[in-house]
This record gives sequence, C-alpha cells and structure tokens, in this order.
Amino acid sequence: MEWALFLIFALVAAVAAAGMVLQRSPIYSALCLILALFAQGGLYVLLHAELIAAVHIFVYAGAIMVLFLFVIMLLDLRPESHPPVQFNRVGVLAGFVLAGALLVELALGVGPRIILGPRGPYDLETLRMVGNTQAVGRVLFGEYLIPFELTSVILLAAMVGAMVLAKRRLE
Amino acid sequence: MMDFLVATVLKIALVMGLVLLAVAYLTWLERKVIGDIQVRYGPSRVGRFGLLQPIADGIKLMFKEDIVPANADRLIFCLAPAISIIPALIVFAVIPFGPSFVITDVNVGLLYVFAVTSLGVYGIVLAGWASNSKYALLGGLRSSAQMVSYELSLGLSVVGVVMMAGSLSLVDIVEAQKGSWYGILPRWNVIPQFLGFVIFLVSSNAELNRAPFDLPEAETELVAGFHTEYSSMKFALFFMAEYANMIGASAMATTLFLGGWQGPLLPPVFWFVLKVFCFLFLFMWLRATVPRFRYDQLMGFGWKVLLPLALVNVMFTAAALLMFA
Amino acid sequence: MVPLWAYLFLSAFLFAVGVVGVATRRNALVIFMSIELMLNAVNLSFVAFARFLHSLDGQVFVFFVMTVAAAEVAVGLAIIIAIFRNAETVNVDEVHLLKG
Amino acid sequence: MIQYIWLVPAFPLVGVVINGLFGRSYLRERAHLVAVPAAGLSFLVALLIALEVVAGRTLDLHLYPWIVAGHFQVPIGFLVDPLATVMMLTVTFVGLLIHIYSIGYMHGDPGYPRFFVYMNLFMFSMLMLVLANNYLLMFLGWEGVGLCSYLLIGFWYEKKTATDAGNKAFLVNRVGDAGFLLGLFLLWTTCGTLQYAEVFARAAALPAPLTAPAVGGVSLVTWITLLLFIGAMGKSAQLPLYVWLPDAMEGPTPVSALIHAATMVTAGVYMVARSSPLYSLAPPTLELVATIGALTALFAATIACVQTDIKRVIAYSTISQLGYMFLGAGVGAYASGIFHLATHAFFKALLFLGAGAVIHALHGEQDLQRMGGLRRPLKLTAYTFLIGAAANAGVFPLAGFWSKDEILFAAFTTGHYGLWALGLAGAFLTAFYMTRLYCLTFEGPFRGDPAHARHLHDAPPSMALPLLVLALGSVVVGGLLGYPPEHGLVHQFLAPSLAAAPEAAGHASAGLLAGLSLGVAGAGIGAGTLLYLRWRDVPELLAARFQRAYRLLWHQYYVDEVYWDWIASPLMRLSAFLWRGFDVTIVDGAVDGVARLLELGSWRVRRLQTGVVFNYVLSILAGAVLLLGYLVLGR
Repeated sequence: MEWALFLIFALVAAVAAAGMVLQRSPIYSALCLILALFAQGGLYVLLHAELIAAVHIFVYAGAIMVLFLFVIMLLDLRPESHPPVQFNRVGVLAGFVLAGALLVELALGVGPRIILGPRGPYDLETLRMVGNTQAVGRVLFGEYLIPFELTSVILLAAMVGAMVLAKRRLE
Repeated sequence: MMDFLVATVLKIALVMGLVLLAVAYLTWLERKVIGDIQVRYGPSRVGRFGLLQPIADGIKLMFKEDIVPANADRLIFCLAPAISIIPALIVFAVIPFGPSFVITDVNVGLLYVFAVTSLGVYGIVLAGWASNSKYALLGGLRSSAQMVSYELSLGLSVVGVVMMAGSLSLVDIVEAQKGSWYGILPRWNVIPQFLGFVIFLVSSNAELNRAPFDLPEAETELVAGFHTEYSSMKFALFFMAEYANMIGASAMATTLFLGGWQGPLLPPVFWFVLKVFCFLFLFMWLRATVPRFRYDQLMGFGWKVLLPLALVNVMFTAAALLMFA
Repeated sequence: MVPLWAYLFLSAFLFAVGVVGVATRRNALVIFMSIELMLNAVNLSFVAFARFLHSLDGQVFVFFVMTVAAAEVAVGLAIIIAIFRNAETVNVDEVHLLKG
Repeated sequence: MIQYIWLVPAFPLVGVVINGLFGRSYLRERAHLVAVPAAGLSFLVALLIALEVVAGRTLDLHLYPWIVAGHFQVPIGFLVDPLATVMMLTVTFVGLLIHIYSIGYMHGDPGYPRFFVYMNLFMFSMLMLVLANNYLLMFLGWEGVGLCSYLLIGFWYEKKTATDAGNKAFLVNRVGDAGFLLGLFLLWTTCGTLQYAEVFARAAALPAPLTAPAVGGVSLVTWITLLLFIGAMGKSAQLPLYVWLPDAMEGPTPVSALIHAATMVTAGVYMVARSSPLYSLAPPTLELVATIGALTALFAATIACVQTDIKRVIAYSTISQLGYMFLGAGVGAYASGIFHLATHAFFKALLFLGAGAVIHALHGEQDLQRMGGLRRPLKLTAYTFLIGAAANAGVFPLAGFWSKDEILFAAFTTGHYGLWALGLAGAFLTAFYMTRLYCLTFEGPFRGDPAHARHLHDAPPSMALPLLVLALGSVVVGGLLGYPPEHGLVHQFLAPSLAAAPEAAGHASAGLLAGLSLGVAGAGIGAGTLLYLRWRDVPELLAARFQRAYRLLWHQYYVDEVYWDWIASPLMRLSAFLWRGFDVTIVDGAVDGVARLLELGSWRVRRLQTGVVFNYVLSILAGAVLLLGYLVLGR
C-alpha cells in the first residue's frame, strides 16, 4: 500500500517536474510545478509529516504559485511561439550534460548503502503520542527559537525590497 | 479495513450529497431572501414557492450550448471550473457536523482547510487567463490579488482561536468550547474572540468573492469578470463552487467561533445546521444591502485595517492567555 | 516501508530536473520555478531524513527553507517585473545588466 | 534599592535614545520633556541609593562581562561606596538643576533637542565614570564626557571660534588621555586586573612588586600614578594642560556650569581620590600632585584678576579651585579634596548660571567693561551671584570657606609650608578677583549699550529656581557637612573609601590658621572693594604703571603662543613634509601601483564576464558537479 502510494506520488512528481521544464508556455510550466508540489505534499504525508504537508500546500500552492501566476498574467506572457533568435545549442547541451552528471553523482551518493547517524527521540510512537504539530512546535520554538525569530528579519527585508523594486523603475 | 473504507465512503457520499443539495437550494434561498429584502417575490412560478426552481435551472444549464472561445487555451479553460469546485467540496472532509459525524479528524485540520481553500483562487485565475479576454483577465488578476491579501487576515484571525484551544484539530477546537461561563453564557469563542470573529467574517466574505467584495466579477465594470466567456455546465460549476464555498465558510465560522455542534437538548447536527444557516443568511443579507468596494479601498482596507487588527488580536490573546492561564 | 534511498533518489531526480530547467530555459520566470523545484527537492530529502533519523530538525529546516523561498519569490518576482518594465522582456539572454 | 544602581545611568541613556531618535523630527521644542525627567529620575534613584549607603551598605555589582579576551576580563559593573555616592549625588543634583536652567536659557535655539541629547549623554558618561567598578569602564566614561565636552563646546558650530575651542579641548585632552592609557596598560601588566577591588587588594596585600624600585629607580606604582595623573591634568585643567578650559567658554553657559565647572573637570580629582590606595604608596607622585595643584591655584588666580570676559574669569577661577583640590589630595587629605569638589560644584555652578543669566539679559554681552549697575534690574541674579562669589572667596560660614580652609590646614599640618603659602596667596587673589567680578558686573553705572538698558529683565522662573537652590546649597552645604573640620559628616562618610590621611607632621592651631585665611580673604575683598567700588580709576592707573606685568597677565602668560610656536607649528611643518614627501609618493604610489598591476593582469580575464546569466549558471553548475564528484567518487 505504502509502496503503491509512494510510486504514484513519485511518478506524478517526476513527470510534472519534467513537464515544467519542457513546457513552452510559462503558465503550463507553473501548472506542472503546482502538480509536482501537490505530489510532494502527498509524499510528506507518507512520511508522517502532516504539519509540513499542510504548510507546504498552504505556502507553495496557496501563496507562492499564485504569485507566479499573478506575475505571468500581469506581464501577459503567452507561449514562446517564434523560435529563439540566438538559440545557444551548445549551452543547452552543456546544461543537460552537467545536470545528468549531477544526477548520476547524487544517485551514487545516496545508494541503498547510505549510513545513518544516531537516531533522535522522535520515533513514530512518540510523535503519535505528543502530536506531530506539538512536537514540531516544541522544537521550533525551543531549540530553534533564535533562527526562527531571525527569519522574520528576512521576511521584513524581502517585503521592503519587493515594495521598493516594484514601485520604482530600474535606473 | 473494509468496514472502515465502506463507512468512509458512505460518509463521504452522504456529506457530498447533502452539500450539493444544499448548494442547489441555497440559490433558491438567496433569491428568495434578497427578493424579500427588496420587496419582491423572488422565484415563485416553478413549483410551490418556486421550490423546483433550482432543478429547473440545473436542467436548463445542462442543456445549454457549451461554448469555448476560439482563442482560448482549451485545456485550462475546461480545467478551471473543475479546479474551482473541487477545493470547495473537499473542505468538508474535516468539518465536524456532530460529535462523531466527521469524515476524518486530522491533527492539522485547520491548516488543511486553509490550504485547500487557498487553492480555490486557481480556478478563478486560470479561468480569467484561459478565456483570453480582457475582462476575464482583469477579473482574474483582481481576484488573485484580493484573495492573497485577505488570506493573511483570515489566517491571523483564527490564530487566537487556535491558541485558546491549543490544537489545530477542528474537533478539539469544538470540544474546547464546551460548557459555559457563569452557567448562562455559552463558552463560545465568539465572546472572547469577538474581534477575531469579525475579522474572520469580513475576510471570508472577501475570500468568497461575494458582495461587497465581488470585484472579480463586478458586472458594472467587467461584464462578468472571470466567467464572462463561460456558459452551460462550466458556468454552473463556478456558481456551485461559490455556494459550496459559502457553506464551507459558514461551517468554519460555526466550528471556530460558535461552538460547532454544541447546543442543548436537540441533536447536535441540528444545532450545527441552524448556526450554519444563520451565517448563510448573514452573507445574503450583506449582499443585499452593502454596496461594492472600490478596488483601492478594498486593498487599503485589507492591508491597513484588517491585518493590523488581526495582529492586535493575536497579541492581546497571547497576553491574556499568559496572564490568566 | 519505503526505504530512505527511494525518497533520496526521487529528491535527486527532482533536483536534477530543476538544474536542467535553470540551465536550459531562458524565461526568467521558468528559471525561477526551477529554482523553487530544487529547493523543494532538498526539502523532500530533509523530511525523509527527519523521518528516518527520528528527529524533527529536518522538518524545522523545511520551515526555514520555505520562509527563505517565500522571501526570495517576493523579491525575485519584483525584480522580474522591474526588468520587464525596462526591457520589455523576461528573457535572460536579452538582459545584460550584469555586464559592467 | 542599591542593586538598581544601573538605573541611575540608564535614565539619561534612555533620554539620549528618545531625544536622539525623535528629538529633531517630533519633540523639537518639547525635548526637555524627556531630558529633564530623565535627569530627575536619575537623581531620585541616586538619592534613594544614597540613603542606603549612608545606612552602611556598599555594593560591588558585576552586571555583565563586557570584554573577555583570555586573561583580560573587564565587566560592566558598578561600585557603590561613599566616594561614588558623593560624586553621584553631586552629578545628578547639579545636573538636574542645570537641565532645568537650560530650558530657559536654550529656549528658541535651533539645536534645542540636540543640546539635550548631549546633556543627557554627558550625564550618562559622567555617571559611568564615577560608578564604574574598574578602570576601563571609568575610562569609557572618561572618554564619553570628553566627547560630550567637545560636542558641547562646539555646540554653535557655525562659529569658527567655537569649533576651534572644541578641537583644542579635544586635542589637549588627548595628550592627557595618552598618559592615562599608558597608566592603565602599566597597571594591567603589573596587577593583571583593572578592577578597583582587586587592584587595591593587591596594592595593600603584596606591596613588594608595586613599590619596589623598578624603572629608573622609581617604583612601578609611582609610574602608574604619575601616568594616571597626566590624564587628570588634562581632564581637570592643571598646569600645563589647562589651556583648553578658558577657551571652552565658547559653549553655552549651562555647559560651562555643568561640565567645565561642576562635574567633568573634577573627574581628575575623583580619579586621584578613587586611586588613593595607589597614590598613598607613591609619595613622589603625591608631592608632584600637591605642587602642581598649588602652582595652578596661584597661577590661574593671577590671570583671573585681569580678564574682562565674565565667563573667562570664572573659568580661571575654576582652574584655580581645581588646583586647591589637587593640593588637598596631594597632601593626603583626599576627603578634603572631595569635600571641596562638592562645595565647589555648588558655588561654581551658581556663579556660571548667574553669569549666564546676566549674559542672557544683555543679549549675549560677555565683556565686564560693558556691564555694571545690574544689581537693580537683576535683583535675584545679583544676590545669588554675590552668595556664590562670597562662597568662592571663602567667606565664613559659606561653603567655600570650610573646604578650602581644610585643604590649607592639611597642607600646613603635613609640613608643606611653601605650598601652604602659595595657597594662601591664591586665596587672597581669589577673594580679590571675585570682588572685582561682582563689582564690575553689578555695581557702579551701566556701561553697556544703552539700547539694552531698557530691556533688562531678571531670569525667568526655570532659570531662577536653580539659582535659588544652588545659592541655598552654597550657604549651608559647607557647614552642614564640614563641621567640625576634619571630622565632619563628609569625612566620616568618605573614610571607608579613601586611603588614610598621613600623620600630621607639624602642629598648628586650627583656629589660628582659619583666622589667618579668613583675614587674607577679608584683605582680598577689601582691596577689591576699594579698587572697584571706591577709587574706580585706580585699576587703570595700576595697569598703566605696571604695564609689562599687566600685559603678561592679560595675555595669560603667553602660554598659548608658546605652545603654538614650540609644539604645534613644528608638528604641522613635519606633517606637511611627511604628507608631501612620504604620503604622496610612497604610500599613494604603492596603492596606485597595486591597482595598475591588477589592471595589467586582468585585461584578458575580464572577458569572462559576459553579463549573460546563462553563462554564470553553467559555471556554477560545473563547479557543483566537480565538487560533488570529488566528494562522491574521490574517496
């Protein structure tokens, strides 16, 4: 059962991701990415990370991708109909080759023989007892409190930056 | 395993059936209510009190010609109505209608609801885009900006409730509202969280794209906004999505702020439905009386009034909880 | 139970797809989406590791990645809009601002 | 309460932050609404703490480790003992009054909020200086007050003379601070700590390494104290580093009152008293301190006799009185020195504020020769000023009498007869110039601009209140704290914080000596009265008769000119030479050369920067592949 679900989600994610890269139209790329993200949310649930799954959908599908769609619509980007003027074939080829090399290396690196370090205290039983949300909350607001607070600075900076950028024309 | 599956499927079927039926008759109810408010009759020809009107409408819509504009993006054009209605329906998976009458009680139920409802915007945005029409595009753009903006205050307005219940599970949140203060006042969140309640109502109204926040389909400016080019059953799906969302929002308001199914004597489901109908009536009433916002007013109101208020509410709730709990 | 390496393989594949997107596409928005995909691939392996190491640190890291991603999208899209206003294009080949 | 000592400097700091952030944009003319309560609260807390200290509690509070670098550890910490309490009370009380006074005095000035920022910052720094429990934190306050002094002297920065005066004060103080820093270095290498408690414990318990003859046959502690005293010379305007203080009068008058009379310039005296356990181990330094003090006292007094700028006269008087304090400390009577510091804070602040009221009334006129006859229109100012002048002159039973007399008495009984004679001569001159100052300002006919005569008005309430309070203090503080001499309240209170005074070497009747100094003061007052009230043409005749001496005094012994010719201009010539010869050719040449070298080396590599994002991405990717390849396959 679990394998079946995993395979379904993985397949959807992989195909959708590939589709995102291969689609000509940016809006189809975005839709493919949304699909891939959904599949990934399913994988999170399989991994018993319900909170992450919900937040993942909420943030990525609910906010980030809407923003992408918004920009695509705002700029009215229709599919690239005409062939590119100066298509850099060598460069694209190099990109594919390098990405392939990266994939091979990563796959070699993460084979079944991967060794895990010492285990933490949060096995499934504990999680079920404490509750996934509560456990994550405790770690987030305990051990990682200061980094968490710092992220607010990042968000603030991004907010200010986005406003400044969107308001004024580039010189 | 099989029992569980069968029970779940039965529950799903029951809930979906009820919701769809409710959606159909909600259109009738709305026309009636608004008719009354405007001193008209509303539908009255088909069946007694016009009770068969929704069915007649449904049949009519089904047999209309299905038009897809020539320059439209066919796939997305067809997909958009479906994307619109699916989130509106699957929200009901976690809403507790009664003590044990819930399809599934998820640990992160509230987050699930928000995650799912935030997807509703795709239907509208994609419809606007795929129609390849100026009005539709503008409607879609407005809609995405509006929904992203009001989602923030919507989310923040319920943080107080979550803090008081200490859980994201909707069942837990309802349970936390059991009992009463001083024997008379029900222990409903609407009393300590009144500010949050108001913000929730206003923001959810905006999320529903209903008057006075119906900018995406503002007839006087954009013909019909995102669904200008839609007809037949596709059009009907958008309509159903809107009403299903309305029920969903009312159910959420009931669950979060009015103690869900809790109530004396009568069966819980009755109380739940009663409260939901109160909210539905409120939404209709709003539509009938309040004029539409201007676009800049809408944005200013969301960012400069609701969002700060919601933050204040969160802060006060936290402070109060720290002091008294 | 699905073993860890299965998740990691998937994660690696998604990451590589993202890399392909960044390296071969010329539409700034699509490049941006590819970057998001890469971030998510990493997130997946974080969560997988968290699950198999019985630790929540991975999940917490995912939160941070999401925060950074959100911030990045806000700024990045603003930049793209600003560029589009100036150059009337989102094609990275036609934008040479980095050349002094 | 005492553990909340950090509140005392914290309030002014909060004032600085609020006024610094919002003063210019929002508070503007309301800046005092923040600054004055900040000073007031600080004083209130100080008062409450002082009550506990009087009841016998002291505290050495380590608040926070400030610097931790190996063995070098300095905390942020406060030492609350009687000495610090006296200083803290003086600073906060006088500071509060002068803050109130400034509301009226600075009213309408475009830099109103800025002024209060500096004033509060000064209060904070000064309180850090006196409350610190280690030398480095004291140095922080020391530099902080120096900075505030610089900023406030140059407060009216549109005026060239003001900025020049600020620069001068800053530079002269640097000379002193260099000595102070060297002293701190030496102290740390010797004791391995800068905490008062540990330093003094080491000085008391294990005297050998400190007092044994070291460099040049002189013990280390002597070197340390000497170097520290150089710092005190700069800060407290002693010979030969006093030159900045008279020029510092370019600042607003409340600044002169607070910083350049009542508090900051006494920091040197405080430092010597605070380090009294060290100084008591170094008799040669003490002799030097006493000698410099006595010489400064007389030297400045002579100059004060002929100056015609009202603030300058008081400034030289300040230098002179600081000399007395050092004389007291130098002969081992630290308590008397601190006592004089406290009383001096009252009457000197009073004199400055009175002078400020006069200047305010005359629309900025500072020349004594254009004043006169102001007693009638400025009644309150005149009488309070008279009290201040009399207290400064040492009239019984006002504040100055008790403390100055004690210092002279201590000088005599420890056998420093020569210094005592110098001090006595100074006392005569003090009485003389104070009388002269009062008479020229308030008696006789009005010699100024007739246009001003009609608009003369007394001080507004916010300026009058501090005058009255300070006048009251100048009357009672001396007797209240200082009677009986040597065993008064202040001495008993201070005793635990200070090194014991040396045994009396000579025997003398206290009454006789007190009578003598009273007589001297009386003579000075008499002479002043005769010359400036009765025979008004005599001073000019005298000046003409002794023209050379008069010129010498008038030009302040040409010290500034000497410094300029012998030190400043040779230095400037050297700098100009180094700039042209060394800086331009060698340093700039080297920098330019490096740049040119890089340019030569990089003109080919530059083509790698295509500006196309795509190329950058590919190279990043290639790098990642290589790195990962090494990690995965390399082992």
